[in-house]
Amino acid sequence: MYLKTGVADKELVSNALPTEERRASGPYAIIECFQEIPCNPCTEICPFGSILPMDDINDLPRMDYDTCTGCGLCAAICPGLAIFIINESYSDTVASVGIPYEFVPLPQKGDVVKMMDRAGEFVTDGKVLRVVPNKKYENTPVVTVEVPKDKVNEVRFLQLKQEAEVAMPTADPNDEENLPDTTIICRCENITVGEVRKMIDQGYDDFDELKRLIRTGMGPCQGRTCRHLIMQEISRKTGKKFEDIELGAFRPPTKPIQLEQLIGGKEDV
Amino acid sequence: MSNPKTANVVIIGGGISGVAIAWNLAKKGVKDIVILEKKTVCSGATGRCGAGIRMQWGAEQNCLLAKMSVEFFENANEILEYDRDVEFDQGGYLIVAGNEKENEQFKKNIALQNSLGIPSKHLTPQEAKEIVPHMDETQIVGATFCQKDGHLNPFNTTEAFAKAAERLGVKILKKTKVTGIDVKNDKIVGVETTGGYISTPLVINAAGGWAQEVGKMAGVDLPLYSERHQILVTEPVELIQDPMYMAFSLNIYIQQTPHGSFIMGRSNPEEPRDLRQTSSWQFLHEMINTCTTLLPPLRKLNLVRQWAGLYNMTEDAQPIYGKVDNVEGFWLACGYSGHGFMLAPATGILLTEMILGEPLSIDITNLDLGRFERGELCFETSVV
Amino acid sequence: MLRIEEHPILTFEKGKLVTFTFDGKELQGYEGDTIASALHAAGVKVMGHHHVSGRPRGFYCAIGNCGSCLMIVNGEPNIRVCVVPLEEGMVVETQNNRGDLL
Amino acid sequence: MREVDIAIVGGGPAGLMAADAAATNGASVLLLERDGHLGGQLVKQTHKFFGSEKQYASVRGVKIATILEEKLQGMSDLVEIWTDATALGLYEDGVLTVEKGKEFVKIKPKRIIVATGASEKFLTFVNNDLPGIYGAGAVQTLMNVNGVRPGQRVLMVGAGNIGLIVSYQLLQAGVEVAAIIDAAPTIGGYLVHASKIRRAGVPIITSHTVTRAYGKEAVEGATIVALDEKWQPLPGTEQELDVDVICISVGLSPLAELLWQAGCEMRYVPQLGGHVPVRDHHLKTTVDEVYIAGDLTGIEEASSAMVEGRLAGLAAASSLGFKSDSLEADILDCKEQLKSLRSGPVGDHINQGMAQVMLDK
Repeated sequence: MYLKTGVADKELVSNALPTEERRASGPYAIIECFQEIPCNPCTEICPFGSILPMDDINDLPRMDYDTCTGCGLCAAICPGLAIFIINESYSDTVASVGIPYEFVPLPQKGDVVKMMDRAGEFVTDGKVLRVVPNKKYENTPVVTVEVPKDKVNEVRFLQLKQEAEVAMPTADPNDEENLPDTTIICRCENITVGEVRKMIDQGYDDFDELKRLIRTGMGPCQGRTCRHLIMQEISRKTGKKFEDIELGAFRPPTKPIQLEQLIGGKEDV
Repeated sequence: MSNPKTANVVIIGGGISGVAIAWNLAKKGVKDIVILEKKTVCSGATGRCGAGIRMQWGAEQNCLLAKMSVEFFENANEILEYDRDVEFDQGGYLIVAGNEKENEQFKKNIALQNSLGIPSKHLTPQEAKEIVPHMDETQIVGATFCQKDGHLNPFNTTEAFAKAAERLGVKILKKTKVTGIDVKNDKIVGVETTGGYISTPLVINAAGGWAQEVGKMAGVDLPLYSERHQILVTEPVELIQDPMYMAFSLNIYIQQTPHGSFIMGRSNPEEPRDLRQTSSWQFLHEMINTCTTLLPPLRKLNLVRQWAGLYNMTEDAQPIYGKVDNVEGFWLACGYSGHGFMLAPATGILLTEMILGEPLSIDITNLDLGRFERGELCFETSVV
Repeated sequence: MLRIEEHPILTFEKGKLVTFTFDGKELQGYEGDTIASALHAAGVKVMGHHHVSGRPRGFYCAIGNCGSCLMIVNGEPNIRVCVVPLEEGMVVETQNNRGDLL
Repeated sequence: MREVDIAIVGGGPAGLMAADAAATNGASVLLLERDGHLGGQLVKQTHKFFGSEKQYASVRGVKIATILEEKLQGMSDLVEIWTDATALGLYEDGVLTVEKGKEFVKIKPKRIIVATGASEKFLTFVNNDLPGIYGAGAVQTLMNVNGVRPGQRVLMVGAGNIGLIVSYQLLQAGVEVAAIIDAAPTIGGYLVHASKIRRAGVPIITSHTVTRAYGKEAVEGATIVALDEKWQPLPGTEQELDVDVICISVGLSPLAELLWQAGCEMRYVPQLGGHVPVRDHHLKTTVDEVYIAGDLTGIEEASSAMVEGRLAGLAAASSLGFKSDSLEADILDCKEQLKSLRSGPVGDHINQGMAQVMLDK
């Protein structure tokens, strides 16, 4: 599901956690970075060497929890905002979670904020313990919030819960076909998909042929917007492979220029 | 659909001349006509031309050929049963004289044109300005005007001929390049193409800029060369200019299409004489310097695109029509020197008459290949 | 209000206040705005109508390429307002045709 | 006619690095940028970059632009920078025409590095020409350069990195994002980007596309529909969203118009985003004087664009005889960095693509 929704699966998260024993003994960083991408700042920043050096820059980060102090530098530097600082032994009753937070307004110490899970759903209220602005690390503030112990590895965001919920289906299933002929395909010349299809049906299967006959791509953008769409339409209707359709000519200038500016130039001609 | 293996007539070149000849031949009952086009119809000189047509010529023969073509174009949509529009806009041609000598020649031309039934007239600079109000009339000493002249949409016009020809059974093979012409015992027997061999007794060279190359394939060194000509087009504005504005002495023409964009072209004797179709920045300066001097408000237009096409030139700037004497079955319709588009209706009619041995509607026998050897060139001075 | 007043990363230093007119109505923008961004901030999304179909046209590519935001500026038609800096006193008008050159 | 050793078209990450590398080796450089300021897309990137220290990882794009620009300003004897300068044409005689402000200028460079980046792809759907439908680049410009919100509530079409990043930037600017949809069955962008938007409450809906915008004079809403495994719409799954902005972020195409004009050999390589120039390992095209760098060589991240820019700058300078002692080592370093950036799973398709357009092995 992670690949479809952006919400990391429970297993991925629980596998990233240290042992129960370590979790109970002081703050630690949890790195929720589950995709191999070329990125390594976390390994460079850690003053304790707890994020192990990578053989390859695409490797997933690996933690040595024995040396991690939960200092929070990695959370401040991570470009993906994927590192959180957990302290399950913050007090006898509550835990704390440090979350990188790049929004305004920035919460203040003592504020009570809504705590959200990885899918943006409300979990619990939490009290802000501190806000570290991290000016040295590109101004990614880390906001540390007090939350119930059993929620500390559930909450990953605060406050900015959107009202945006996808509306229930309302459209008529017998609506027009998916891409009616009246849809504009070339904005500059106001040419519709229908006009293009009609020409393709007559055997025109080349971008430049269509350009000459119905002006698609002849306008000021010179096809920058529509060239690919028209080639796709040719490909769809004729079954020709996209790469076998000629792209058509590209002519100067790359953007319109007023004739006035071209007056003169005799010294170079 | 596989390509035909044999044909009665093979036309090389899917430009306006090729499709016009094909349609005329088919209309007269000739079967199994194949047009070979290396790219797509209208992708060569036709698709790159200014598509103007004028009857204001200096030589009688050209006046007559152009008149025949104008009369055809006036009814082209109906004759060719075209479902779109060739956009024949008879806004006229305003041809301006830059000096007195030119002005005097124009007056003589008018007398000739009028005697042939062409309704052209001579204008003073002030009268010319009434027709094109945004011109700087101080730049000219006189002008001629013929309302019946005008311009067309070259793409649609070619499509109209092509579709009409196809309805009569003509096969147009696009993206099919001629790689050789098979001549045996001084007779055409076939054509080699990238799409296979086609046996045929008759080949028409309507290859425009590439006519010289095609000639060589049949072992004929045609007295032709190709020369680059450049054009630019602007963004559309509301319609302000009806006629084609033309100046022979400055080698330019400027028109506004029904779409609203201005199309302008310029000849330059220093253009390369090869098959290059690239554009140059020099052209932009030269064209725009001239254009904005003659028609100052056009300086506010936005240039959208520039391109180039090939003029297929002869020594006397007149086409070559007719057969090649020492290669039986090899016909020429080339060397238009920039006027192939406007002459196409006449080309189609007359070449068909020649091939079928019918009496010619206009005598063009003097435009044969032999004139170069005979030294009987037919000069025309009113050209850009 | 479409102007961003507070941003977690960026600071927008507003330039001098600039007054211009849009179809006769007085509007304000800031130095550093393009005509299009000032119009947009003032809630103007429709910058013209296509001359054939009459369909509304607005800001689209933001780089002066697409020709979707052509307007009449100080009497001159076919100005790509997405790339033209806003200036004091500019007269900006909706363009619904191909532009009158004369 | 303006003459210079190396003209660089595009002042984005690739062009800036190319200028630095070429000038460091002693070549005179003219850097052309279409916009009013250097940085290209970098100036719109408020997020911190991935990669390693050499590619300015964990620095925000907008700041990288400043760092690179400052480096060039330190070399003003060799580097001339023209902003508001759009390259219009590259002609057969090697002349590059430029619109500089309101002036038409011609340049005759000995070498040219084209680093024009990419243009955004578009989508056909009903009413796709309504005002309120913008490319992601336009939204970024409006928001991060002009400080103007594009609207109140946005439908983001495309869950690649740009779609995700722009969605995040919209949230940061205080704009609501109704949903991010993508026709693909999975999220195309980095998952860490996806996660940080998702936890802010924005739904990411895969296997969905937009079929229509509605609204009279401007966008008032959008209809989205689910797609089956064959990317065909599933009847009855239409949903309507009340949005006033539809932001299109469905991929980039290499912007290679100048290369087509110049006659460089091009090839269609889907892994690289479209038609891209054939090149050698030093980023030289089939036209001897023309080098390339950045997204127009193939759509990648800015980190690779920077390294490519440096490589092209070094190679172009070297071809003119400008060579510092470390030149060979520097070129090797660029190649190593590129190899490393492309070594992971997300680099697979890049490597497959590159293999199809390389002149040498």
